[in-house]
Order: sequence, then C-alpha cells, then structure tokens
Amino acid sequence: MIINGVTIDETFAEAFSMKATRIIITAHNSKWAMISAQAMTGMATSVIGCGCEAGIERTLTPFETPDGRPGVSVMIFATGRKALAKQLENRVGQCVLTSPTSAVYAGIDGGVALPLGKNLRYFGDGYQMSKQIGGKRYWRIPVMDGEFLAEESTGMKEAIGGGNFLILAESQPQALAACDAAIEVMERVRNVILPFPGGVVGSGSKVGSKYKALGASTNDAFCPTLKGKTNTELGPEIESVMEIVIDGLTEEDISQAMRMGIEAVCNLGTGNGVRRITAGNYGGKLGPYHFHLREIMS
Amino acid sequence: MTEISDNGVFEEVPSPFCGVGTDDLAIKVVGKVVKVIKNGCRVNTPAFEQPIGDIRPRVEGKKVSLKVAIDRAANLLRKAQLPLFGGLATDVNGMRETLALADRTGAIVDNMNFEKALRNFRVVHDSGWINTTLAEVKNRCDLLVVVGCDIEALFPRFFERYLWTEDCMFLDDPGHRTVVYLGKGPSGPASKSPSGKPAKVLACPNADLPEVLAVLRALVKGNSLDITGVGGISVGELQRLAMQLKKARYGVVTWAAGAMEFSNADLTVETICQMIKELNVTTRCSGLPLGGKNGDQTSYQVAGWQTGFPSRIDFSAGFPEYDPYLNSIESRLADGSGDLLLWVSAFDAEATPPTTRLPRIVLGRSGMKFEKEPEVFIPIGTPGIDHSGHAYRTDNVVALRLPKLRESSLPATSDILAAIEQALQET
Amino acid sequence: MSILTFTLRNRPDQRVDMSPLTGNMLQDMQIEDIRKLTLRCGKHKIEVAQLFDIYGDPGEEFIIRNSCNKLDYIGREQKSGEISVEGDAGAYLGMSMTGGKITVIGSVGIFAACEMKGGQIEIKGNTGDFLGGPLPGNQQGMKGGIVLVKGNVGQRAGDKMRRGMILVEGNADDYCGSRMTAGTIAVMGNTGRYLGYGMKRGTLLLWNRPDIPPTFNDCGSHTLTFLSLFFASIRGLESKFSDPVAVFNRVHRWGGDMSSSGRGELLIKIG
Amino acid sequence: MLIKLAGGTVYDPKHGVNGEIRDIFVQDGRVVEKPSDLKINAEYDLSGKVVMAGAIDLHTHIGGGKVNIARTLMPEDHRADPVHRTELTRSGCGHAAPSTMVTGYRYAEMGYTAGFEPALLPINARQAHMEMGDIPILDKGGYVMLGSDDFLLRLMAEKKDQKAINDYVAWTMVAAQAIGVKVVNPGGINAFKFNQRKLDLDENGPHYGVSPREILLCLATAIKELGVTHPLHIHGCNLGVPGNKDTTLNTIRGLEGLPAHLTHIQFHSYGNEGDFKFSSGAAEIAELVNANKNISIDVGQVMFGQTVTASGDNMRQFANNHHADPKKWVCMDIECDAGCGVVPFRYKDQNFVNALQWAIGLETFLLVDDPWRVFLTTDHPNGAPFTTYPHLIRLLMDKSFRQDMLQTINPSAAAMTILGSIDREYSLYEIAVMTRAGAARILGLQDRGHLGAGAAADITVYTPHEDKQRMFEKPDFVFKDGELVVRDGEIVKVTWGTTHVVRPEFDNGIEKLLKPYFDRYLTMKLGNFKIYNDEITEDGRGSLTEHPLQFGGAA
Repeated sequence: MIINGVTIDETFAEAFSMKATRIIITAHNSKWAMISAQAMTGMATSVIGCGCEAGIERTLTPFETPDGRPGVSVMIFATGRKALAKQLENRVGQCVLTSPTSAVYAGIDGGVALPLGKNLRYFGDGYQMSKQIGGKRYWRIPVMDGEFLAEESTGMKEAIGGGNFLILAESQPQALAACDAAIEVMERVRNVILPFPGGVVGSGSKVGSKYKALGASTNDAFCPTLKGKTNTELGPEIESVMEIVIDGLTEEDISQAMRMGIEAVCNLGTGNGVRRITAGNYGGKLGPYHFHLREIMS
Repeated sequence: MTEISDNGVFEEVPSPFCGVGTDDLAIKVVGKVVKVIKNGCRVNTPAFEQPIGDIRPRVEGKKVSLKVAIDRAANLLRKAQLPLFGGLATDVNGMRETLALADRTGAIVDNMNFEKALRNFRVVHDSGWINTTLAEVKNRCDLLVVVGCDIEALFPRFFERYLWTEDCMFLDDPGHRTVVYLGKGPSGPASKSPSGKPAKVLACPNADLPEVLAVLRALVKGNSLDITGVGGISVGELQRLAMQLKKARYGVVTWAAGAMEFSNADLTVETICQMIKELNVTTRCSGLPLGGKNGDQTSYQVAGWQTGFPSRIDFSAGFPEYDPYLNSIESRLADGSGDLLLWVSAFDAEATPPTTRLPRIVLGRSGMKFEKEPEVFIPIGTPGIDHSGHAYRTDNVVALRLPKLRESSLPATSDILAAIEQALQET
Repeated sequence: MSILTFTLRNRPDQRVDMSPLTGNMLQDMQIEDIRKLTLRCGKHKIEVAQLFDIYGDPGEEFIIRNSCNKLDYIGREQKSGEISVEGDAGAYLGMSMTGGKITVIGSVGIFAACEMKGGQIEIKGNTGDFLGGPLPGNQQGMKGGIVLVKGNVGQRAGDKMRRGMILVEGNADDYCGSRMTAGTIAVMGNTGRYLGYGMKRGTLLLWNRPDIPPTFNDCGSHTLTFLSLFFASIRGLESKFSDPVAVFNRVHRWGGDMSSSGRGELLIKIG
Repeated sequence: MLIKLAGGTVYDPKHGVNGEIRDIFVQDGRVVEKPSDLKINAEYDLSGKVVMAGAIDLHTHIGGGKVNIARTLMPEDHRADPVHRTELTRSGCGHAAPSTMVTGYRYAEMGYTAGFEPALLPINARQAHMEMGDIPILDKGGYVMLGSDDFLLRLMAEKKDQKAINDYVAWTMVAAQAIGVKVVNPGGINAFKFNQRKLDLDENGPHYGVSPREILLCLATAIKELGVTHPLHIHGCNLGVPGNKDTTLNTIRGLEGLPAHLTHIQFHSYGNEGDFKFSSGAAEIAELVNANKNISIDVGQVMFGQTVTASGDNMRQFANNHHADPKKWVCMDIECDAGCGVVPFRYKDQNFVNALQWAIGLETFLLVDDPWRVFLTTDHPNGAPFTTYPHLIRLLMDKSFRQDMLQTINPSAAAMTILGSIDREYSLYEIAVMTRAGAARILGLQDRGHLGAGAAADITVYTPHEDKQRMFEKPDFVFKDGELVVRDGEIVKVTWGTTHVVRPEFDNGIEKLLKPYFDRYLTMKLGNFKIYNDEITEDGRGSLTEHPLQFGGAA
C-alpha cells in the first residue's frame, strides 16, 4: 500500500493489555490546572522505567468540569491494578495535592474503584471532612491555600498500551516535522494518550541486550547509523526514524488515533521526505492486540 | 421495718412522696388522722397528713357500690377503641395491674410526669451515663454541682440528709464539701455549709443552660473557645468549674429533669452526662438525677421490666410499642384517637386528670376534686398510708417497703384494677 | 391508563399505619389484591378499601388523595416508585426508605424521613420535629437521599443525621442539626437557637446569619470548591435551591460543636 | 391428681439412670413411687421420647437494677423482637434483655424450670425479687453480692474475727432472701470508687488495705462455716483482661481447698500470646479445675450476635466502654454496696477476639472432665441471650457441627484454638448432669434436678433428634410442679414458681454493729433494708422455699 508516495508496510503494531484510569484536575485557572497535570504525568513514558504511562488527554472548559473551573483530563496506564493504584496515589499526592488551588475528580465512573481522596485524606490529620454529593463521596482536606477537594475514588478500566507506528524519513528535520503533524491531529482523539515526550520516541527499543542487566536496548535494525553493521530494516534513503506510541482504552480508540496520525504524515508525502510507515512488533507472540497498518488505512 | 411503738407512733416510716427515699419519719396515727411528728418537711408532711375525703365510689357523680363502679369501668373499657391510661402514680403492685389491664385492653399507658422524665430517659436510650446513688453522695462527694434546680425547694431534706452529714466514711470533714449552682440559685439556706459557707452560684436563665453546659463540656475537654462569656457567666468562671471537676476526687453533678422546663432538655442532660463520662477518663465523677416523686420512678421501673419501655407504651397492636412523642396522652387527646381516659393517682389528690370530652375512669386518692365530674371515680388508698406496697426513690436502685399506717378501708390500686380486669373477663 | 389513586373517605379516628403501601409493593399487584391489603388502624387491621376509594391502574406510582395527619408511615421502607400525597401526612413519612420518591402537597408530622437511606422526599408544607432523625435509641438518623422542604421544619431537624441532604426553603426551628455526625442541611430562611447542638461532623449551610452558638469558633471567610458541586448536584430539583442565582461558594465558616468532637461546620453565605 | 408419664427414655443422673425406659408418676406436683391402687387421671405415652428433669440455669441475669438498665438502654433491641400477647400470656419484648414475662415463657419453652440471678446487690435485692416475681413458671433465687461493700471491708480492715464476718454474711443472706453469695471483682468495685482502675489478686485495695485474695478466703470460709451448700460464687479479678488466666489459676490455688464456684470462667481464661497478644488459657485452667475437686465452674459462653452485657463489675465495664456497640453505656456506683456497668456488645465471628472467646468457652466445656462441676451458661445476657442454649448444646454434642462452625470464624482465631483437635461429644446423660442434676446439687436443691420420688415434678420431655439444637429448643412437654405448662414448645398454662432461699444462722448481735453503720453512713434504716417474707408472698403467687444447711462437707 502506498499513500501519497509513502509506503505503508504490510505489518502490525503489537500492543498489550493494561489497566487505565482517568482523572480530572481543576484549578483556579487553566494555567495551573495544566501545570499540575504536566507535573503528575511527568516521567511516565514507559511502564518499564516509570511504573506507569501517563499523559494529558485534553484540556477541559469550565463547562466540562465538576466544579465549573478550568481543568485538564489526565490518563494513566499501568500493567495491573495495584501498580496503577500506587502510581495514581503517589502522583496525585505529590503533584496535584501540592499544586495551588487544585482539585481532583474521577474521570471514569464505575468499574473497580481506585483510591483517590480515600487515602489522600489522611494528609488532613483528622481535620479532613467527607461529603457525599450526588451519590459520590468527596474529601475536603484543609491545606494552606484553602481546601483541597478530592473525590473518594476513580474508576479503572481495561485498556491497551503500546499502539505505535514508525515514521521513516529522509532526514531528521523531516521526520520531526512529520511527527508534529501527526501529534497535532492525534491529540484531538479521546480516550488515548501519547505517553512519550511530546508524543514522540526518538529512541525506540528492542527486547533484550548484550548487557545482562538491561532488558531492552536500542532498536539497531532501525538505527540509520548502523545500516552497514546490523541486519538493518532501513533502505539507503532513510536517515531518521521516529516512533509514536499510543495508549488507549479500546482497540477502536487506538486504531483511530493511528489512522489520523498516519494520514497526517502521508499528507506531507514524499515531497517532504516521508518515505515509509511501519510498526513495531515482537512477531505477534507477546501482545494480544495487533494493529495492522494496512487494515487501519484501508 | 417500720415499727409501731407503745404510744401509737410509727417510727422509721419511709416516704413515697419526696423521691429521695426519706425513711426516718415518725408518724402518729389516731383513727384515720395521720400526723407527722418527727422529720417532716414541706413535701412529706402535707402529703402524709392529707385528710381522707369520700370513700364511696361515684358513677356520674352518684355514690354507688364498688361493684357498680367496677362494672361501669369494665363496660367503658370494653367499648373503648383506644383507652388511655394516665397518671400512673401508684405503687409496684398498682403498676403491675395497670400494665396487665392495658395489655388486655390494648391501651396506651403514659405516666403524668413522663414528659419531664423523658429528658433523662432519652439520654439512657441514646448514649447512657455514669450515675451514683445517695449513699455514695453522702460518703464520697467532695464537689456537688447543681444544674438548673433549686434542690431545697424540690427536696427539702436533701442537704441535711446527704451532704451536711455528721458522719462520712471517706471525707475528713463533710462540712468542707464544695457546692456550686449552675443556672438557678438556691431559694433558701440549706446549701450553706455547717460553717456558714454559702454555695457558689453561677446564675443564668434556664434557656441558657444548654449553651452553658456545652461550654463547660468544651472546657472540660480542653478546647478553647472564641467567646468570653455565656448566659451572663464568664468563661473564666466556667473554666474554674471545669478545673474543680477535674480535680475533685468524687464530683457529683446533679439535676432535676423536672426543673429543666425548656424544649429538648434531654440534649442538655446528654451534654452533662457525656461530660461526666469524659471526666472519668482521669478522675471519678458521677451524675445524680433527682426526681421520682409520687411513684414516678416506680411506674417506669415496673413498665421497664414488664415491657422493656418506661412509659408511653401502646398495647393496641397486641405487643408493647414505645413512642415517647406520639403516645403521650396529650397527643392522643389532641388527635382524637384516644376515646377513654383511665387515670390513676394514688399519692396526690391534686394530681387530677386532664379535663376532656372523653369518658374518664379515675382511681384517685381520696379527697380528689374535679372541675368536671368523671364518669367513674373510685377513691383509692395511698400506698404507705392505707396499704403496704413498694416505691422507688430517685436513684432507681432503692425500692422502699411502704407500710400500712391506718385502717381506712380504702382499697389499693391493684385491687381495683384487678377487679376491673376480672369483670372484663367475666362477660 | 390512569394513576392508581387512593382517596381517603373520612378522617379516621385512629392513626393508620400506611407502611404496606409503597411503590415497589404495589407495582406488581392486582387491584383486587390491593383493595384487600390490611392496614393497622388502632387495635384493628382493616382492609384498604374500607378506608379509601380506590381507582386507577396499579403501577410504581400512586396518589393518596384527601390525606390527613393521621396517616403514619407513608412510604416506609419504599425501595422504588413514587407516592404523591395530596393533603397532610402523619408521622414517620418515608421512614427507612431506600429509593423512589414521595411528594406531599401539605404538611407532615414528626419524624419525617426518619432513618431514610435513599430516594427523595419533597414536602410543600411544613414538617414536625425530628425531620431526618433516628428513632429514640438508634444511633444514626438519615443516612442518604434528599429531603426538600418548601415550608418550615420543626425542632431538631437532622438529629444524629449521618449522610444525605436536607434542603429547607423556609425556616428551621431550634436545635437544627443537633448531634449530626455528617451530611448537609441547607436552610434558606432563618434558623432558631442552639444550632448544631452537640454536632460532631457535617455541614449546616445557611443563607442568613444565625446567632452563633458559643461553642462554635470562627474559621474565617472562604471560597469553597465543594459548594459548586453541591449546587450542581441539586440543579434538577424544582426548588429555589436550583435557581442559578441561589448558587454561591463564598462563605463564612464556623467550626464546632467544640463541646462535642467539633468537626462540624456552619457555613454562612457571604453577600 | 395422678399423672403417669409412660415409657419414656429417662436420663436422671442423680440416680444413675442413663437412658432407661421408665414410667414416672406424678402426684400433687411431686414425683412419686408407683402407686399400687390409685386411679391414673392422665397418662402421657412417652415412648420414643427423652425425659429429663426441668433444666436449671444457675447463672442468669434475669432481675435487678442492672437488668432494667439494660432494658432501658436497648429500645431498638426490643423493637426488633416484639412478643405478642395471647389469651394466656402477656405481651413483652424478647432477645437480649427480655421483659420478665417473656423471660419466663422462653425459658419454659426450652424446658427450663429454674433460673438463678447471680448478682443480688443487697440494697437492690428487693427490686431483683420484685422483677423475678414477675417471671412466670420458673423457680428463682439469687446470690447476694458481697466483697466490695464498705461494711465487709471495714470489718476486714479492723481485723474482726471470722465469726463476725460469718454473722454479717448470714445476716445479709437472710435480709436479701438469698440462696448463695457472690463476689464480683473482689474489692475492685470498691477500689474503682477511689479512682483505681485495676486491682490484682494480691494487691491491697485503697483505703482499707485489703487484698482480693483475703476477701475471697474470708467469704469462702464464711460460706463453708455457715453451712451454705452453694459455694462462694466468684467473678474474679481482671475480667476480660488478656493474660488474666494467671489471676484465675492463682485464685483457684489461693482458695486452699475451700469450695468455690468460678463463674463465667471463659471471661477469665485469656492468655496474652500470639500476634494480637490474646490467646486461650482454657487448657491450663481446665487442667487445674480437673485437679481441684473443690472447684466448680460455669462457662459464660460467648455466642455471636447482638447482646448487652450487664455486670456488677463497673471497674471492668468502664474499661470496656469503648467496645460498646451500639455506642452507649451506663455505669453506676451503688450505695456503698457495689456498682454496675451495662455495655451493649455485638460479638462478631469475624472479629479475632470474639471468635477466640467463642472457642475458649467451648474448649473449657470440652476439657473439664467432670460434668458435675461445669455448668452450661452464657452468663445471660453477657455472652449471649439464654435463647442460644440449644445451639450451644448442639456445639457440645456434635463434633462435626462444631468443626463446621470452626471453619466459619475468623481464621487467625481458628488457628489459635485447639478446638479442632478435641473429639469429645457430650452425651445426653452428661447434658442432664450439667443442666439438671449437677446444678441442683451445687445449689443445694435436694428436690430439684432429678426424677426420684419426692422430687418436685419439674419434667421436660424431648423428641430425640440428630440435630440437638432442634431437640432442645422445642420440648414436647414441660411440667412445672406437676402441671403441664408447655406443649410442643408453646405455653399452655402459666404458673408461678417459688423463690429458693437458705437461712444460715447468725448471732443477732451483728445488728449492734450494723444499726449504727446504717444510721451513720447509709441512707436507709436497717429495718427498712431487710426484705420480709410477706413482700414475696403477699401477692398470692410468690412463695419461698427454704433449703437446709449442710455441715460436715457439702457434695
């Protein structure tokens, strides 16, 4: 398959089962809601190194938040319920509770409950108060800037992590420009996050390493400077490869994000140095979800 | 046991009237005339000496035989859809029969003073208390806090018998006990110590007592408050009282629920009792509810063991249902659901039934007078004068054996009610 | 299809225990069987049809017409369904109900919403004492649901309340929120004396400044985020509380009752 | 009136009758030898039925101030178990602290014909008798409570001789119309009034400097010397305190061979081992009980569910108030006599401590060898209401049922008990011993608890059933003093039982000490304090039955 001169490989992205939740952070203004969200999703690119993958889903207008203030919706993915609960509590405790004027609410109702205010309340040292409003329980925790409001818990959902595609371009600036174009549209998709910095991975990895201590190492088959030294996947015209990783709640969500991203990349076409789109997989043995690029784009 | 001496004087006579279990009266009986000759008081003397009035029962104002009166009462009860049994001032056996008859006729029973007693009962229902009894007060109490009542007006011999005693097992000098009044002050000198030291009075209107007690409890807890005073009492004074309570070895806080004439006074009693519980974390302190005159406590005790509930019990469903608000006689007269009033008042001829359009059966102390003649009036004897019996005193622990002092031919409450129950079964 | 309607024929002499009639109990019954249901009335059990004229079709919804203050326990333990009371209601309205709705056009007696656990009660008139309280001896009053009173409420509203909301458009008498352990009581009118007496936790949200009880301490003026949620949650009610102009989140906060555990609050609207 | 109970399978341990088919004849309320020529007025064919004497509960709180406080404290408990009136029976309330009439009905409906109130405060004995006077059908009696009363402690502090103490004990028993003497947390209730929160066996109490051990010895000696059959009824120190088994072991050893009954011993059999510092001391205690023939016990079994605890031990009840469920409780100091504490409890099978308490009680039942010296009680209502007895009997008689129950309790507690390894199953004969013959013997009721000629015809007839709970909760017939009062588990006649008392002799000179003490320190006159016979008998339905004293070694 070739779209606008860009070759779509006959391959698939291999993705994994994860657990995910969403929370809503609000603040006095959108700036501070965003600062809190960015802080709590910081260093959350890969479960392997960070314990979770987290990202900002989107910003919310005052009409969309429970308390009528500007907000940000954040999603966080981990391999299991316990890990997710721990990361959620740590990150909300360290980055949302501490952030001035903030409040935090569930972004998913129902399902297995993950503690939000339920444990954070103890920060109140006995002065915390619970309120049940509209069938939900909230904790009001007295803090220096006023009162920190946290919903008792948020819901957890089954989710998918590791949707991806790789952009193969003639130069580094052209690969980056293609990523920018993809990210811009993919950010509009609901129920997904792009956990890596700015959504882009410049250093994709393979499983295993010659060094025993490491579980993953550089994906040499896609490293352009190793073309002559390794069993390369790259043709001579490729000088830079970048990857976009997508975590989402459902296969449809991820497929949609991939389609929109690849479309945007393909729209740039060969004239902008984009030559090929491929995807990362492990031969289909590790992850239960396979996102076939050509099916997605057909 | 009450002994009759050679000169016709009964010694060591217990009183069912005063509530505090006075049992050292000497009473001379000549014929049907009773005279208190020793240890009388404003409450007991007139109660014992009340002369006998009619001894013949009346039906619609006409003197009739006891049998006619009983049959008429039984007939009225048989027809009634919801008889109301009120007053309930009688002895243990009288109350036993009252409940038996109420159970049989599906009546509502409500003691005439329960509105007041409920201020204590709701506290026991809801949260409980730490209380003490009169002998412990006598031998241990080193600080007495009197909340909202003028003890000597209500219980004239309280101080003499239980505080300013000659002997005391655990205090070097019972005359050194400290007395503090909160709310109403004393009307006379009884609370003054033998050496002439008057009680300290932190006076406030009744309506401020809920808040004054709340402040005191907060201070006992060690909480600080924004205010400088409450009900005209400075917080400093209350802080001092809180310290006194904490330092006392055996503090006693007393109140008379009957004197707490403001709405929801049970919440104030609860505040007192919770405060006492909190004081007991480090020291000893107890409550002493005062009351129990004229058989009130007796009626609650017997109802308690026969039904589980103290008063305002509705038997109409075939089992006792307690509703301390809806089952008041007042409420059932107002809503029209009660259609017969049976009134028992064996101690006080003044304690007459409410005037109502309903037919009334009255078992009253001989001499009782009515604004409106009841359908049936049966004069009854007074326990402890006309017949023997049992009555409880205020602390609920001690039941007194009441002796018979004279031959008056006035029947006991229980005899009449049993006869009515019998008459009901016979037809 | 018309709504099942019970029209009280005469004001009964005895108080009537209406608890067998709830939305969830009647919805699957035949009209003949409903007519034969017995209600306790004083010493007697009498059939519903002796007290009421009955017409309409059984369903989750029904109407009690010509009601009076001797009909006790209306909607007791109701799980679902809707009862409309045209007239007054007696004591214990909606006691222990867990769901559904009761609307009363008139006024109600003591202990309305006693130990209520869920659902909604709307009273257009006034209520007696102990709204949302527990039975004597029980440790928890209302535990959930919403009670909206358009008139005034009696003394001791929300006694030992544990959860849920009581919304009063009119005035609240003395001892409002006594011994509350949680929950919210909002009063648009005036409140009586001894507010929050013995209150452990919970919120009294007031439109008008009351006499501050001496055992509540000043915690200053604040903008509280949770109030936005509170108002949002009742936006759907037909009430002054849902009027957008009623919404505020700036309050003066008083903490107490310091004679108890002192974690409750009076929140008084500013401005 | 002659009644023949024909062909039942009789268990009458006093006479060694173990499941033999016998006819029993009843005349004028008594069991009689087979009459030769009299006409039989009524005959009951009891073939296939089990026949025992009426059961006797020797420790049940059925009357007195603390019971009425418990009733007042628990309106919600009454609302949950209303009892309707019938043509025959009065209405009332049931469950944890039932009304007096219901107490009588429900006991009788389970085949019980006597119950003894173990905590008659002298000053409150009048009330206890009046409450018990309203308990139908059952015989009753009470143990007067001494040991924290200031008068006794004064006598001891003044080193008065044992005779003075004997006189005081006897005088009090007679004045209070008692059949025994109970001591509760000896000296401890008194110490609590001086703000002391704990009093160990060998610790001298405040003010008087008298130790609990001295009080126990002094009272147990008095009982023995006075010839009162029922040995001193002991509710020991440190009730409910983890590790209190050592106190209990020392108490038994300290009695120096004097007869004594240790009541609700389950609450006094706690070790302090394990992760939760709470463990079973039942095995050690049972071993010592087995070795000391002077000792009898009742268990005070805990059963799961709501109840209300009522005790004279306000020192310990105050300490336990934070366990109150629902959260309300009452404590009282009473008249220089004793005290009381009433605390509602909800024993939960998933609660480690409660579950282990349950197991400790059962271990005690099963490890004490001699059923003549261990009695079936829940310390009603403290461990559970008496209505749980049939369930308890099943636990004792049915190992596999016991094992099934063990599986359902808190697993940490299950792991801490040896219950699973005990194979013993009580036989019907042993049940008859512990609930009838043994109880009558230890109380000195010579004409109760057995079916020999001359015995009061208190007889219970059961249908044998694999499920012993079913068998014991609904007897076919119960006769009280020869009258059929229960048929198929329901009351068919309401009678009134007697009040059992003993009247040890004393030197009236003790009143020379008592009268001035009453006048100076108490609030009642000595003469008004005593309970006179006519107070119990005047209503025409109460009666008093005096039992003889025993000299030269009881039992």
